[in-house]
Amino acid sequence: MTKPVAHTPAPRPNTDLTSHYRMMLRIRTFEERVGELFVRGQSAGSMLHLSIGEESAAAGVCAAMVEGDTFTTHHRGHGIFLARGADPNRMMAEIGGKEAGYCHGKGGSMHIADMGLGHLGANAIVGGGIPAVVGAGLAARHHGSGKISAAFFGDGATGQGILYESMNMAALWSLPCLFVCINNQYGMGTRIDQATANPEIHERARAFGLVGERVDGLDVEAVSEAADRLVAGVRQGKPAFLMIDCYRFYGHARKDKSPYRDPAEEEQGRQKDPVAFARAALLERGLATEAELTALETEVGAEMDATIDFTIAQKEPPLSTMFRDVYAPEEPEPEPVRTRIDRVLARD
Amino acid sequence: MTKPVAHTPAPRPNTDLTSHYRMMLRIRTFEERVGELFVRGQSAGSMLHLSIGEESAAAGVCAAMVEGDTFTTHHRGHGIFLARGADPNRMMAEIGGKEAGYCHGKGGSMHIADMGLGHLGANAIVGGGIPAVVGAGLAARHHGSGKISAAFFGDGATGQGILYESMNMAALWSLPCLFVCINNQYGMGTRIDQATANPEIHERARAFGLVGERVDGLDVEAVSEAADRLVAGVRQGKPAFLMIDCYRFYGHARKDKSPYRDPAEEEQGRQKDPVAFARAALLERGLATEAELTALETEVGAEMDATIDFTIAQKEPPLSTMFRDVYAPEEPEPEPVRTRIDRVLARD
Amino acid sequence: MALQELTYRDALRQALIDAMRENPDVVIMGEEVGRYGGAYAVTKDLIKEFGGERVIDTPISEPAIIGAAVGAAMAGLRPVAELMYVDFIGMTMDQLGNQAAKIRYMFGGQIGVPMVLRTQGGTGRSAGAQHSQSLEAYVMHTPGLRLAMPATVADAYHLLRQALTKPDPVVFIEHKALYTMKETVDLDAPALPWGTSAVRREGKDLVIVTYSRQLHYALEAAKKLAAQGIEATVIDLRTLNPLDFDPIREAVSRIGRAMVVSEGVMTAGVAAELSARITEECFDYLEDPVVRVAGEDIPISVSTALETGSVPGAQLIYETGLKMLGKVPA
Amino acid sequence: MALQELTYRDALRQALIDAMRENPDVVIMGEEVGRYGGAYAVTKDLIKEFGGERVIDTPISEPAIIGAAVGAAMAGLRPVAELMYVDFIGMTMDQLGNQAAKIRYMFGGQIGVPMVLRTQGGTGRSAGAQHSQSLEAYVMHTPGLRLAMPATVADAYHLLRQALTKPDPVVFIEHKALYTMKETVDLDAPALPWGTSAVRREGKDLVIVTYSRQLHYALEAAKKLAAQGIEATVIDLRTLNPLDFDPIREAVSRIGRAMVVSEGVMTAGVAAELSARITEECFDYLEDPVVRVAGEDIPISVSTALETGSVPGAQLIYETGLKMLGKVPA
Ligand SMILES: Cc1ncc(C[n+]2csc(CCOP(=O)(O)OP(=O)(O)O)c2C)c(N)n1
Ligand SMILES: Cc1ncc(C[n+]2csc(CCOP(=O)(O)OP(=O)(O)O)c2C)c(N)n1
Ligand SMILES: [Mg+2]
Ligand SMILES: [Mg+2]
Repeated sequence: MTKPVAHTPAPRPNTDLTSHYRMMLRIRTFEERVGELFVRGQSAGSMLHLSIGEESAAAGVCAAMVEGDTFTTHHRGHGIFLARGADPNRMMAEIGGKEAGYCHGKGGSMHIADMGLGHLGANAIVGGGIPAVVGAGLAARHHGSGKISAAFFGDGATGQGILYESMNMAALWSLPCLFVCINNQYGMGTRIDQATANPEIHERARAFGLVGERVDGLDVEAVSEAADRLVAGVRQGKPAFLMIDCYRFYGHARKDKSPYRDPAEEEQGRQKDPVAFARAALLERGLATEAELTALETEVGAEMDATIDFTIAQKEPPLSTMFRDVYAPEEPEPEPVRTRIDRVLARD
Repeated sequence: MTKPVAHTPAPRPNTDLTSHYRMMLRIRTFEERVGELFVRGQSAGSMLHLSIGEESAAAGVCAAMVEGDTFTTHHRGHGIFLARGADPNRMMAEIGGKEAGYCHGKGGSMHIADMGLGHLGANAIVGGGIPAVVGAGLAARHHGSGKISAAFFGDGATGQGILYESMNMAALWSLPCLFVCINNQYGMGTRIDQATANPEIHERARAFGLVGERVDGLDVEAVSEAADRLVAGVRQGKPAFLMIDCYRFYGHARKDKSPYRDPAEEEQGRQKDPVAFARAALLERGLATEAELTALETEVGAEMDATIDFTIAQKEPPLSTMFRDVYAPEEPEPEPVRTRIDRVLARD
Repeated sequence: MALQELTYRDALRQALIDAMRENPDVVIMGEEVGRYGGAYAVTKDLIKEFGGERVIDTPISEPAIIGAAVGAAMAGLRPVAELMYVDFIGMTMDQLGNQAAKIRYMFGGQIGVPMVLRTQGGTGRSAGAQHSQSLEAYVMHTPGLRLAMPATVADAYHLLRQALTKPDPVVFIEHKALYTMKETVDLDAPALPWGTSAVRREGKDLVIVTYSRQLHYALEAAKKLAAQGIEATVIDLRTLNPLDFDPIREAVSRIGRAMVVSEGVMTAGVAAELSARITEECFDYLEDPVVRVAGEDIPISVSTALETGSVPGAQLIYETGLKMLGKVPA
Repeated sequence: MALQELTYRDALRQALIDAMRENPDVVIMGEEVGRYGGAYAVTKDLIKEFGGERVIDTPISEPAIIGAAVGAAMAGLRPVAELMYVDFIGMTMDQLGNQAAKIRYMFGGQIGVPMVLRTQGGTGRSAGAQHSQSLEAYVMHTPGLRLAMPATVADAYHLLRQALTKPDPVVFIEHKALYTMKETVDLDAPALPWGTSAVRREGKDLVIVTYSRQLHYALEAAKKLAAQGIEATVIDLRTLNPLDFDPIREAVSRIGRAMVVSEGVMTAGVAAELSARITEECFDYLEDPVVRVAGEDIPISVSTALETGSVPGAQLIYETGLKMLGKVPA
């Protein structure tokens, strides 16, 4: 099951940029549709965090992972999950709180997970998913599976002490753990330099004994190359930290218009567009024609349009599922309050 | 009130070693008496953590602090408190759980505190007292008091995420905070290299944007010099971290015989004796005669003997104080369970 | 003096402004409290008047935020630490429960920790299992912590103002579904004292004891019950520590029937405490056992149907009231 | 088969050994569990048999220890995470309450978190406010977490063995004052099933419901009560989630008087839940309100006199029993 990974970072074949581009385009288009779902009042709530501007992190790192590798994500994890093979229909249905979603409408955007794809879960607690990869790394070592476990999180999560506790453990025990910090410059309205005196976060990882690197997210190939290299080490028990610089194109969540950001800065930030950058490179290097790319865009647009129709057609989970899965299926479900009240009052 | 601190670390006058030695001797003797209190069954419990072997950290750093500076300590904090001016009688009485103690017998060894001396409290939670100095630093800045706040903790506390959260804040806000890691090589039975892949903890502090240094605790003058230098910066808003290497001479707490330590290592570790080292230096430099030092030892021995007699003569706090100080004195005390039961049962 | 229409959010905001103007030692610290203006906009624009040294944007470090507030309070400030969601209290319970709550006691009364922890909880935004909880029971079970949970606009203002004068740590839990609620209030009118409950409705058939958002559901249910000839007394606790028990004892002893309503999960929650306490103090007057109407013993779903179904609402309170008086809900 | 004298500590240790021999996926992780052998020696020498890869000494990082156990459990291990003192649960409640407890539910039933969190609590060592608490109520109030609290040597063994087969996270709280308690047990004899309480004494006058160390105080009190002609039924809960209510209902309905005893602080604690529940289910049979005997609503002191005074003991239970039956304690 363990697909061997090249240890010397050979120059990636040209086809890679094409597949990276395709994945990034799918992510961006999916996220745009999430926005549409919200506008159409079909999403479960407004806590929707789009990863537009960060597609290279998802595509580049996930391409270095293989089947059986596990991962956790933060609240802005749609792209990562897609890049690990998620079904966009079931994702969108989950974002809509529908029964057909990955978590039957219980989890939503911030708690999407799929054990089949190694997704140990998105998390609405900043930093909350990080230590799980230490445990998954321990399990991988214990079972000699050769698998790695990767935690994806934002720059904001570097404020959480549990990140350092987790990295320290991973380094101490030489676990196959990868820590991926997607630095979109902001944690809600707080710019990274307003949250720390030294934004060179990878230096912290080094001080804990991990391999620590920082890469520009504009260039998916650079991300991909770094991830390949680090993952090869991680698989051999050299835990690593990778910080990927990008820019959060839109608000923190769907309702946020980022009034705290300088429009000029936003303008400039959005120039740092990994999708556009890859597209230009494909054309420039003659790897695709304008017509081919337009066709791809149409295809991906149609794929992602369908997720909305699919979601709208789905049902909310029935109330009867409310008590299910608090405990394992073989265990009794918690007694509903209403039943208890009736028993108390109907006592004779 | 702010005693100005020299910014250029002038060579310390010879008298300093004498006063450092005296303080270290007082600490060691006090701790020996704590052990005796325990053996005589007069201590409140066995959770007594002696700082023997670490006297230079307390004496050296505390000498750099001035009146009005605040600090918190870990569970092994007797020496630090003494070095900031504590009354050994009231300390010992607290360790004995007596009413005359600093906390009227409620706190004990691990929760000793004195607002008058700026001691914001020892802590039985590893790392638990660290963030308080960030708050005290904020207060100092807010009031323009020119005071600093120092957190003393062990190497084991470097496993706690809250240390990094706190250092990050101190660096971000340029607070007058000093983080002092007393590295006695062990957290209970775990040697520092069994708790982290990189024991150069001061490198972590640097990565967070603090001044980070490491000093050998054998030589109190070296500790003192480093502390003077760092504290001068701290007072001007350059937070710093100082790791002081020493060796825990005895068990973790009173009952622990350290079976997990190699006797040869212990033998060698106890060679690293800051008290003996300073004593030898005093003689060698002609700063004291053997007779003077013996007289000092007798004097200090008597001072500390008295703490035991004092403690044994004191009363346990009366049961009536049990409900006092849960809330402020002007607030009603919590109702005792017994009173509630009586009310319930005496209903008619 | 002046009656005005105010939202719960603006009342909270006004309380902070007035306290900060009055006492230069009041500082706010928390995630996004400054430039962003607070996740629920309670601290909107405060940074403009008071500056970044008094409205302090912190990194995302909840344990250290609370811990720093503890130290600040001990060192002479009057910190208002903001925890964006009460759901995050789990990572701060050491600083809150082992430090803030116990410092006065452990140190033999030498010093208190006069801080306020402002946070918000509850369902209503389809925010899922980690952003919708009602965790006040953890706080109520921790001696040393005061606990205020305002349900009305006037209380949002006054309880926060009062909390900021208290000598001990106060956990102040707002309800996310109430921020936009408007009421006409006169903030200059005399306030109810700290630590007192309020009888929000008088009725002779049934006592409903509740707090925070469930007060509004209880009042709605009481109206519907009245249409069925059942008159409920509705008591709003306002603060859960101190707990003002006398009015409850008085009402239940007179009326003989009590329902307690809490949005938190039922088992070992606030409703259990209220039920036990009422039974202890009013046993001989009770016609029926005290009935607990509380959150289901399950996590909250993001699905709006399941979310709403997981906690009490006016309908459940109404139906329970009918049943308690022997009537069958339609 | 073989009767043997065993301490509570050794029974726990034996349970870990047997589980680890049986299932290679069982790993222990925590502070000082390996070389040191556990702060209370429960894991003494286990590292010798099972090695450092299965008996894992961790840094002092409680949040990440619990979080790593969550991930390990999801990835196919059967971790036993040790929290040295339940007092430290405050820094782990996010990983415990927001992650371990909710993962199965949030993820729509895809996976569970079969981990055991072993810890110990309670008074008895003069260990002060931060090392003497009984915080089980936080756990009981968190849906998704199972909670076991053994009082006997046999239960120390069997409940831990059973916990290690359960599909959901189990918080397993030992009592620090029981480690050296010895009983004669036959560990091969059939065990009580998981999730059932045990009637430890039968009597017609009064029901005492309790768990953990307070069971022993209750039995001691029951003996003294018997000398005064009062016969108490004593029920040991064994697990608080699941809570086995049927035997309580049966006994209280028959006997009409109930006392609930918990070492945790009274307000919003386990005793409140038991009291509320018993009242709900047995109201018509109760002669008296359910009486709560619980920890004072205060922190624990290091002074032994104050420490002992802060929690129930045999004397308080005995006196309360007398009063419930209308007798005046001497
Ligand atoms: C423990 C915790 N604290 C605070 C929040 C509120 N919150 C949600 S997202 C966020 C910002 C996170 O920033 P970052 O980690 O950089 O991720 P990004 O949103 O930029 O992807 C905050 C503060 C939370 N969900 N969890
Ligand atoms: C949060 C927490 N975890 C664990 C413990 C148990 N404990 C007490 S002291 C200690 C070792 C601390 O080592 P270190 O910080 O190096 O201090 P030292 O004892 O060496 O002075 C441990 C694990 C505790 N008191 N608090
Ligand atoms: Mg970010
Ligand atoms: Mg140490």
